Amino acid sequence: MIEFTAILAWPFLLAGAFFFIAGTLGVLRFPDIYSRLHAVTKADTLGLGLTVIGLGLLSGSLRTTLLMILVWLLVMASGATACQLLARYERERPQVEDENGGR
Amino acid sequence: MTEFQLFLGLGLLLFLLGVHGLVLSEHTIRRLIAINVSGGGVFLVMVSLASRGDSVDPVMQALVVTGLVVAVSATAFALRLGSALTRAESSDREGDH
Amino acid sequence: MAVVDWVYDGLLALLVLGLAAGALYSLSLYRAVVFYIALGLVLALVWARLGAPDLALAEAAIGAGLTGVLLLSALKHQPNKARLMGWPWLPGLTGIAILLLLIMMVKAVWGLPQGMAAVGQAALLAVPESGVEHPVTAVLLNFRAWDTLLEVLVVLLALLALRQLTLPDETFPDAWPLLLAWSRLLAPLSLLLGIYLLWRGADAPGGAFQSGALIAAGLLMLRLVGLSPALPWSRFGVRLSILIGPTIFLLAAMATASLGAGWLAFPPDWSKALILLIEVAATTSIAISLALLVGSDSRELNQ
Amino acid sequence: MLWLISLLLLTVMASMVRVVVGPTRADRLLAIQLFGTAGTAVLLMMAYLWGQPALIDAALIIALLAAVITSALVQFLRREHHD
Repeated sequence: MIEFTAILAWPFLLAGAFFFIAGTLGVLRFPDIYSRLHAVTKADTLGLGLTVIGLGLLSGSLRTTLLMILVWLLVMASGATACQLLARYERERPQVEDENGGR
Repeated sequence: MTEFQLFLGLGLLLFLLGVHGLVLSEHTIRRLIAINVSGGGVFLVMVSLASRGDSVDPVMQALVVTGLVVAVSATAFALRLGSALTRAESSDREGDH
Repeated sequence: MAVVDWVYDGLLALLVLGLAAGALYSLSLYRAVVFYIALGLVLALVWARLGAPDLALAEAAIGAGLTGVLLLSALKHQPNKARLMGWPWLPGLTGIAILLLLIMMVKAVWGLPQGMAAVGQAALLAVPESGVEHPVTAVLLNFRAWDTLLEVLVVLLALLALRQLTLPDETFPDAWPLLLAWSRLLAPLSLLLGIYLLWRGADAPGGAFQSGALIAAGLLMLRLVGLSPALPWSRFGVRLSILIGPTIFLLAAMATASLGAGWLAFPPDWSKALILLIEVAATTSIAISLALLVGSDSRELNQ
Repeated sequence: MLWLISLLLLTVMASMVRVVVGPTRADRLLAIQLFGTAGTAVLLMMAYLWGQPALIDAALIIALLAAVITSALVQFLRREHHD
């Protein structure tokens, strides 16, 4: 039984790592800030979720799994909120300082 | 070389990098960042010394925990002092005109 | 050690060095601060790697979180491009001096013997008599309670020193509804997590400092979006909650000195209750003091 | 598992480029958010690998404080444009 869950867990862990890589690639390659926001807050959150599922299967303890799911929920909420906040900040920012070192 | 020596060397390097940055910068916030970076190096040296044995030395860990709190209090005060200084200087300059 | 250990340790070390270099040598101040916050996060991973979860907790809350908010808040009145010192020979010269120092320091520490220092072993052995099960908490609040008392006093001293400065009036723009709703969720959560860490501190990593820092972060959050009123020094409750930690600590010290074995030498039967009392009081003081240290303005401390 | 952690550290390292290049302040802050998420994943894996449940608490704190930092920074940056 334990071996079975362990075998089940690894695809989730690998898929999680894949989404982390995808998120980073998005951050590096996407052309503008809005699509980059998208990459980090969605792909990475999904990657963390898959990692949590994989680790939960491996650990097999209910308390640990629940705590990890709590972490994931928090990251999910935080990612969604941060995405909205940063996007709105970027839209409403006075555009003058773009050229002369307001960064 | 073991992992303990790797992190010990890293701590020393971090401390000296911080000192280097401290000497080279003349801006309050930069200096404070530099001091905090070298502080991180000191903590790293202490913790890698603490992890020499089978388990981690609790005395060193406790010292570093208190060190972190003292560092943030001192940084907060120094930062406020620095910005008060900047404000005083700029109001002096305005007074000259 | 296997190859993978080296890859993993090496990556951590490279990250630390790269982020430190970014924090120290970035031309833009904002970038330097962002690098510094990231350095704090990675240092938390290093503490986890070295087997010190207490430090990982403390670094995440204090090193990365509070110091980050602090540095970001200070960016406002500063010129953004901060130039490095202008003398052309200085970087090279200090570089050489630093290299020499590095060689000397490495020589000094390299030969240190393996194994834990005697103090650490003694502390681990004495844990069952301390009244708590977690060694770091036992050291902080029993064996070396003196250090912790003085440390609580250092925080108080920093706050008193801050009161001597004339602080600016801080006004923030009205927060967006989303931010308001988010901080209504985040602040209670950080209070809850803070209490959880304090409660765990007796037998697992956690404790007064980590907990105080988290609660302070929650208070700061409410403050920044304008949900919480100012915490003026003139109000009795504020002063009381700032002073309660040092006061109870000192009272415990005096009581143990006059009635018991000596300054802060807790009698075994009482030690658990005393440690709990001191921890709760210290957490309150640390939370309010740190929140005021990082985010106060003239309405709070100058009147 | 350690290879997976190394892989995550590598992605973190790659995203440091975004902090350097920018171009906007939001981009650099985004990198912090990414550090927070990846750091959380690394801590969770370490917690499992070495049987240290306290590291899950550390992951929880990092997730919480990354959120606090982002929100605080948005307020600070808006204050600069405000006046």
